[in-house]
Amino acid sequence: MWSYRMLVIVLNVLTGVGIGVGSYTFIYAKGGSYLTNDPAACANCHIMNEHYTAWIKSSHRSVAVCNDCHTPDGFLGKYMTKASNGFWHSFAFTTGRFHEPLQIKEHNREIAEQACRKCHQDIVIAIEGPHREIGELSCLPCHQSVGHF
Amino acid sequence: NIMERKQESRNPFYRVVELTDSIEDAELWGKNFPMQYDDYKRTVDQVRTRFGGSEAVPRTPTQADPRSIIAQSRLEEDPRLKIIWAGYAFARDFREDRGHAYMLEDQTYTERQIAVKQPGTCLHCHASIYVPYMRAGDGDLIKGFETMNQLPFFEARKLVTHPIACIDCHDPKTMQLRITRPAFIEGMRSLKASQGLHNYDVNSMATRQEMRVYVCGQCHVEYYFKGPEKRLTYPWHKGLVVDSILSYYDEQQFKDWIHAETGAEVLKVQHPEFELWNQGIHARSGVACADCHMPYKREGALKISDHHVQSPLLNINRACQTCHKWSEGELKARVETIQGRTFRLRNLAMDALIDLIHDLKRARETGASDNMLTKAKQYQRNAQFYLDFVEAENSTGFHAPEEAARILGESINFVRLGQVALRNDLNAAR
Amino acid sequence: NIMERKQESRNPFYRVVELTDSIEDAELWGKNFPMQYDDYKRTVDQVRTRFGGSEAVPRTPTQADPRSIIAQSRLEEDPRLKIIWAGYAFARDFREDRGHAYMLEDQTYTERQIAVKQPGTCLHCHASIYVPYMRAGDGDLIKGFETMNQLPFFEARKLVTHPIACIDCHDPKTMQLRITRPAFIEGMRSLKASQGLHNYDVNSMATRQEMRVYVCGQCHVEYYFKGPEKRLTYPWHKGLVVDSILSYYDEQQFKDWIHAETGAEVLKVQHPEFELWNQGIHARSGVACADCHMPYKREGALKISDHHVQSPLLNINRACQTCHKWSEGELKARVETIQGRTFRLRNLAMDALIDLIHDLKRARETGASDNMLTKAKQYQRNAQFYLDFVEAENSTGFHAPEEAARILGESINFVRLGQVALRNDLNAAR
Ligand code: HEC
Ligand code: HEC
Ligand code: HEC
Ligand code: HEC
Ligand code: HEC
Ligand code: HEC
Ligand code: HEC
Ligand code: HEC
Ligand code: HEC
Ligand code: HEC
Ligand code: HEC
Ligand code: HEC
Ligand code: HEC
Ligand code: HEC
Ligand SMILES: [Ca+2]
Ligand SMILES: [Ca+2]
Repeated sequence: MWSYRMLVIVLNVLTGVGIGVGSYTFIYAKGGSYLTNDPAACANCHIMNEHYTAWIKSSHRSVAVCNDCHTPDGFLGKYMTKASNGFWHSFAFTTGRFHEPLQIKEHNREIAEQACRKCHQDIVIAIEGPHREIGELSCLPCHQSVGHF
Repeated sequence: NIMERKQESRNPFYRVVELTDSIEDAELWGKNFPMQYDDYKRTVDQVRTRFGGSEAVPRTPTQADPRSIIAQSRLEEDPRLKIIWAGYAFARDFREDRGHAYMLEDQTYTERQIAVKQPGTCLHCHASIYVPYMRAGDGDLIKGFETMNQLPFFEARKLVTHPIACIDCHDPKTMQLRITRPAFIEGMRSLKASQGLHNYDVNSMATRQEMRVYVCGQCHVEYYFKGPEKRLTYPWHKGLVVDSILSYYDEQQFKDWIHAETGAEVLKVQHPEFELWNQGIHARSGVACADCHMPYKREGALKISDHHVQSPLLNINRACQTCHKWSEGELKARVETIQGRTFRLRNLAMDALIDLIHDLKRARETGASDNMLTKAKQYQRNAQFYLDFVEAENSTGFHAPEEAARILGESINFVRLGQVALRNDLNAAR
Repeated sequence: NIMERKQESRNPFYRVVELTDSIEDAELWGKNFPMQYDDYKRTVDQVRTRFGGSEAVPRTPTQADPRSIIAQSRLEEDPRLKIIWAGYAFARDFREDRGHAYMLEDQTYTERQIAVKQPGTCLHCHASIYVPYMRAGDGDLIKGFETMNQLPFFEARKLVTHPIACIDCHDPKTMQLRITRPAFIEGMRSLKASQGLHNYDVNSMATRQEMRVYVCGQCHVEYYFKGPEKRLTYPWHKGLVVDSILSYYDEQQFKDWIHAETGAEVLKVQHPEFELWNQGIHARSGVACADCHMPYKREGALKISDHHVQSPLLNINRACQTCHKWSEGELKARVETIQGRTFRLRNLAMDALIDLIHDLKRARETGASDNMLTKAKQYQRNAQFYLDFVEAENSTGFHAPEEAARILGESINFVRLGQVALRNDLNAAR
């Protein structure tokens, strides 16, 4: 369901159906930086500056870049997320219609949660292992600041 | 060494023993989970914090009470307690609580057992009792509970062996948390019903984070023994705030005892940690008991829950610092600032209550009729209940600082109203 | 649009006007800083929150008072206030505070001006007064302060034109924050001296984050007029907590007025926001007034401080959500839970105080001598001071929830002690 909607959006962007403010920004503001792995590229949008500087101060600056936490595993998922976020964020940025301070949306939060497990599966296996049935443990309440201090 | 750790992390559980639903002894569970077991055993430690922890006080063992180390007496620390509880078993012996390892012996040998004949109900919270309940109920937990409640304490005592053990909190197959205590199952059912949710079943309906609270809420709560069956009951039928609880007791016309010096029908509150926590900012933010009292710790290549349940102030870096980036000293100071304010107000409230008790006593001595004292005694009941709610709660206000202060403020006001009512009623009779 | 935003971020300040140390009018400063000026002008807005903000109440202008809109009367909302302030100007007119734009006219036209002849001192906190002080003191701020304090209010009033303006908080050359209020400079000096730090100079020694509090602390504080010179004085010589402040006043044998119904020498507390904030967890965590009441907002590519100073509950996303990841609804609910508890206890404390006042009044009417009332009147003074400390503080407890509740608890206890003392002293005289 989710990926279907995203696919439509991606197609829109790529085929020019979505040309307009969104795409203009996407190009002007180097929205394409969504497609690279360089964190500095995210900061092309001044709106990402704070998160960038907060990442520089965090314990993870030398072990994880933005995309390690904010895109899911696997080629397709990764670029779908990037294209979708890239499009919507460009759109939001241009129209100015977004909540400040920025709030991560449920879907992107889930991606970040899973990202922790990409690297730390081993160490948390004991605390996670037996409990899957009654809901997963959430890392963020305790480790809110690992990516952004 | 690295090899070992890699092993551990791939297979954190050694299935050495086949655990079943009837293995009480934690040592056996410990074969599969040695790290948790090692920490669990450390609940014998006794270390004091400013208001919590506990102090290891040596004593000479006797036949009647073989303990060679106990916790400090709260009655000696503050003799005013004897006055506010005059006529009740608590005025005889009341100590600082200490680690889980001691729960069964401290209950068995407290002098409160000498003062009053207690029922088997007591054991619900002081023993590994899941298996004994199942046994006594022929596989029916609630039936076992009902049966054991009605035995005299020392009869029931023979049916249990251990203090709280793994099986009291965990399902032996999945190791998931589970609720094993009938009074909590029933208490939550009546609480949820009061909020419009009927037939609540805690074991199937609670979230994981809730379970990290509820396993503790099985015991760290206010309670009473209902009716001649001495059924353990949690007074949450109208809600968890102090006001709702007292209002429930008033409706039930329940009293714990008659105050020896005033004749008032009074109540004793016991350890309402779950209830007070519920009113605090940590509860509101989803922070569970286990987050602070059983924080994660690293053992080799694994993270595990620290089963050395204790005061978080003895473990600030793990208990608080993942969420709060302040220094240990600063975090301790924050807690003690909160506790200091609570303690100050608690002392004012206690002095107040003792004033009212003295006034009532003097009035009785100088021949006032019971009629003239009715209102004032009612206020004594209220003031005592509110004061005790904070006094008996073990975090000295930390679990909900503003609410604790509010409760003490109300307690002082009840005393005031009692003193005024007494003066007016005596004057009216003159 | 993006082009514009990229522009803005490069050149934040338009130097249209050369600002000097004698330009009072904010409109001129606004030429250089139009965004701050636009927001500053919005302090005329009146919106109510559950306990704060303000309501725009229409009135028919008169010659004596030309205002066509005022804030709601607190005396009408709660007539008990008239009893606790009986005999004082506040019992005649006391309204909810509203935006900075109104400060000068609200002070000029309050009926309190009719009830009592006020000194020029008042203007320290209700006008753009830096330039007038400098003028009156021939370039010496303190001298100007001393001169204007001693003028009758309506004389001094002629020397000022604007409510608070840019120059009261900013250095015109650097735009840095600076302290322009003598009473705060002196108040901080005596506070720091009490902590062992002598000759403290706030303008050169405060950190930037402190300045983001101190600019507000210039006015949002408890004060009194000292001696015949009516020198504005902040009572911080022994510390900022309520207990130290009352103890300072007691040492000074200071009273604001004599209570009309009891004859007690009582004190009125006014807006101790700075003092109460100081006892709270936000102060302890380094969160300044400006962080919540003037949060950063984005204007294009720039971040500016929102100069529309107002209740943070009207601006939760900027005021709170930068630090707290909860929804707006949840944050509002958290504040209102805190305020609700404070309000409840404040009401109990007020009923209590009124009880004591009635008791004293009745005792006087039935012929008790002044001697018999001495102690009870002293307790009235204390109870009133503690109650007023929370009542007059404008956050309804939010700035320091537990401390606010503690103070109210103590207030109730003072009433209790007063009622007991009165009974005993009357009995002894019988
Ligand atoms: C180690 C993991 C990690 C890295 C690396 C990381 N982030 Fe994040 N980020 C998170 C988490 C977790 C959250 C959600 C925080 C929360 O729930 O408050 C988040 C939230 C955000 C948000 C939403 C704001 C909010 O507070 O909800 C933005 C924007 C963001 N990140 C941008 C970035 C950028 C840009 C980079 C690289 C410069 C980056 N992140 C690097 C983990 C990371
Ligand atoms: C075109 C400007 C721009 C660029 C480039 C940009 N962002 Fe953002 N980003 C935004 C805007 C605007 C928002 C707020 C969107 C909203 O709240 O709807 C945002 C929100 C976010 C969020 C949280 C909001 C959510 O939807 O959950 C994350 C996480 C994030 N960005 C990560 C990144 C990462 C990682 C990069 C680089 C790979 C990046 N951004 C590059 C403009 C940008
Ligand atoms: C790209 C891999 C990667 C991702 C994604 C990642 N981490 Fe880490 N993390 C590391 C590495 C590498 C270290 C440092 C080495 C170590 O001690 O294991 C580390 C260290 C840590 C630490 C210990 C240091 C500290 O900051 O306290 C914590 C806690 C942690 N990570 C939590 C998280 C959480 C929570 C997330 C998800 C929001 C996350 N990590 C995402 C790789 C990652
Ligand atoms: C946010 C952290 C936190 C949470 C959540 C929390 N507590 Fe506490 N608890 C504390 C602190 C701090 C103390 C004070 C310890 C001291 O004074 O040494 C304390 C004290 C206690 C004590 C007395 C300990 C002693 O040393 O005597 C008990 C029992 C207790 N809590 C049980 C609970 C229960 C049950 C819950 C959940 C319903 C809970 N706590 C939730 C932090 C917490
Ligand atoms: C609802 C659960 C529950 C029941 C029922 C219960 N207890 Fe406890 N008991 C606790 C908890 C929790 C503590 C630790 C907290 C505290 O001491 O406040 C405790 C502590 C104690 C202590 C050590 C501290 C002290 O008070 O000296 C003794 C002794 C004790 N209980 C005896 C008894 C006796 C006797 C009974 C039966 C009349 C009983 N308990 C019934 C939960 C319970
Ligand atoms: C079966 C009942 C029961 C359960 C379940 C239980 N406790 Fe206790 N707890 C007690 C009793 C009884 C004591 C007092 C023992 C004594 O003083 O001898 C106690 C004591 C404590 C203490 C005081 C330790 C000290 O050093 O002063 C803390 C802290 C505590 N419990 C926390 C918890 C937490 C957290 C949980 C859940 C993870 C929990 N308890 C579950 C019955 C229980
Ligand atoms: C209830 C709080 C809490 C939650 C939830 C939590 N952690 Fe932790 N975590 C901690 C604490 C406390 C430590 C420090 C343990 C120590 O120092 O012994 C820690 C340590 C870590 C470390 C560093 C271990 C080391 O010493 O290198 C990593 C990595 C980590 N956590 C990852 C995670 C991940 C991934 C999740 C989610 C699956 C998670 N945590 C959930 C509290 C938590
Ligand atoms: C007072 C209740 C209590 C008792 C008794 C108890 N546990 Fe736990 N245990 C917990 C809690 C709470 C957790 C965390 C569960 C979660 O996060 O869902 C836990 C988690 C665990 C886990 C999962 C890994 C981890 O460390 O988080 C294991 C394994 C475990 N306990 C073993 C034991 C063993 C073995 C014993 C007996 C020696 C025992 N427990 C006794 C409350 C208890
Ligand atoms: C899992 C996260 C978590 C843990 C663990 C935790 N806290 Fe908190 N704490 C919070 C949150 C969330 C708040 C509410 C404020 C907020 O939203 O930032 C809070 C608030 C507080 C406050 C301010 C509230 C007040 O009443 O003044 C204090 C003090 C505090 N915590 C101390 C502690 C201490 C001490 C410990 C350890 C015993 C602890 N916390 C453990 C998350 C946590
Ligand atoms: C952490 C945020 C925070 C900080 C810091 C803070 N305040 Fe407040 N303040 C509030 C909130 C929330 C209210 C309640 C507003 C309401 O009820 O509408 C409030 C209320 C007020 C009010 C009454 C507003 C009204 O609408 O009537 C004044 C005046 C005030 N604060 C001044 C100050 C001063 C001066 C300081 C610094 C000494 C300060 N505040 C620090 C959050 C804060
Ligand atoms: C130390 C600074 C200070 C001084 C001196 C001061 N005020 Fe105020 N005044 C304030 C502040 C701050 C407020 C807003 C907070 C409040 O109303 O509690 C205020 C509010 C007011 C209000 C509007 C609310 C109300 O009370 O009806 C009036 C009228 C007022 N003052 C009159 C006066 C008068 C008359 C004097 C001199 C006797 C005076 N003020 C002296 C700081 C001061
Ligand atoms: C020169 C004195 C002075 C200074 C400096 C000052 N205030 Fe005020 N403030 C007042 C007065 C006076 C009022 C009441 C005006 C009225 O009711 O007419 C007031 C009202 C307020 C209100 C109430 C607004 C409402 O809608 O109810 C808030 C909030 C406030 N101030 C916050 C602050 C903050 C934050 C600062 C510092 C950044 C500050 N003030 C600096 C004198 C001052
Ligand atoms: C009640 C005090 C007060 C008044 C009056 C005031 N300001 Fe400010 N102003 C502040 C505070 C506080 C800051 C934040 C300074 C900091 O963070 O160091 C600030 C910051 C600024 C800044 C720096 C950029 C920014 O927005 O953070 C400018 C420019 C500014 N103010 C202009 C003005 C102008 C123009 C006026 C008059 C229309 C004015 N101010 C009136 C308190 C005030
Ligand atoms: C600059 C950061 C910052 C801002 C802005 C801020 N807070 Fe906080 N808040 C904190 C910190 C830090 C704590 C203490 C707990 C901790 O250490 O996490 C806290 C604690 C709290 C608590 C728990 C304390 C208690 O007394 O129960 C509440 C509620 C709260 N904040 C509400 C608010 C609201 C509402 C606002 C906006 C009006 C606000 N905060 C603005 C940083 C901030
Ligand atoms: Ca203890
Ligand atoms: Ca207001």
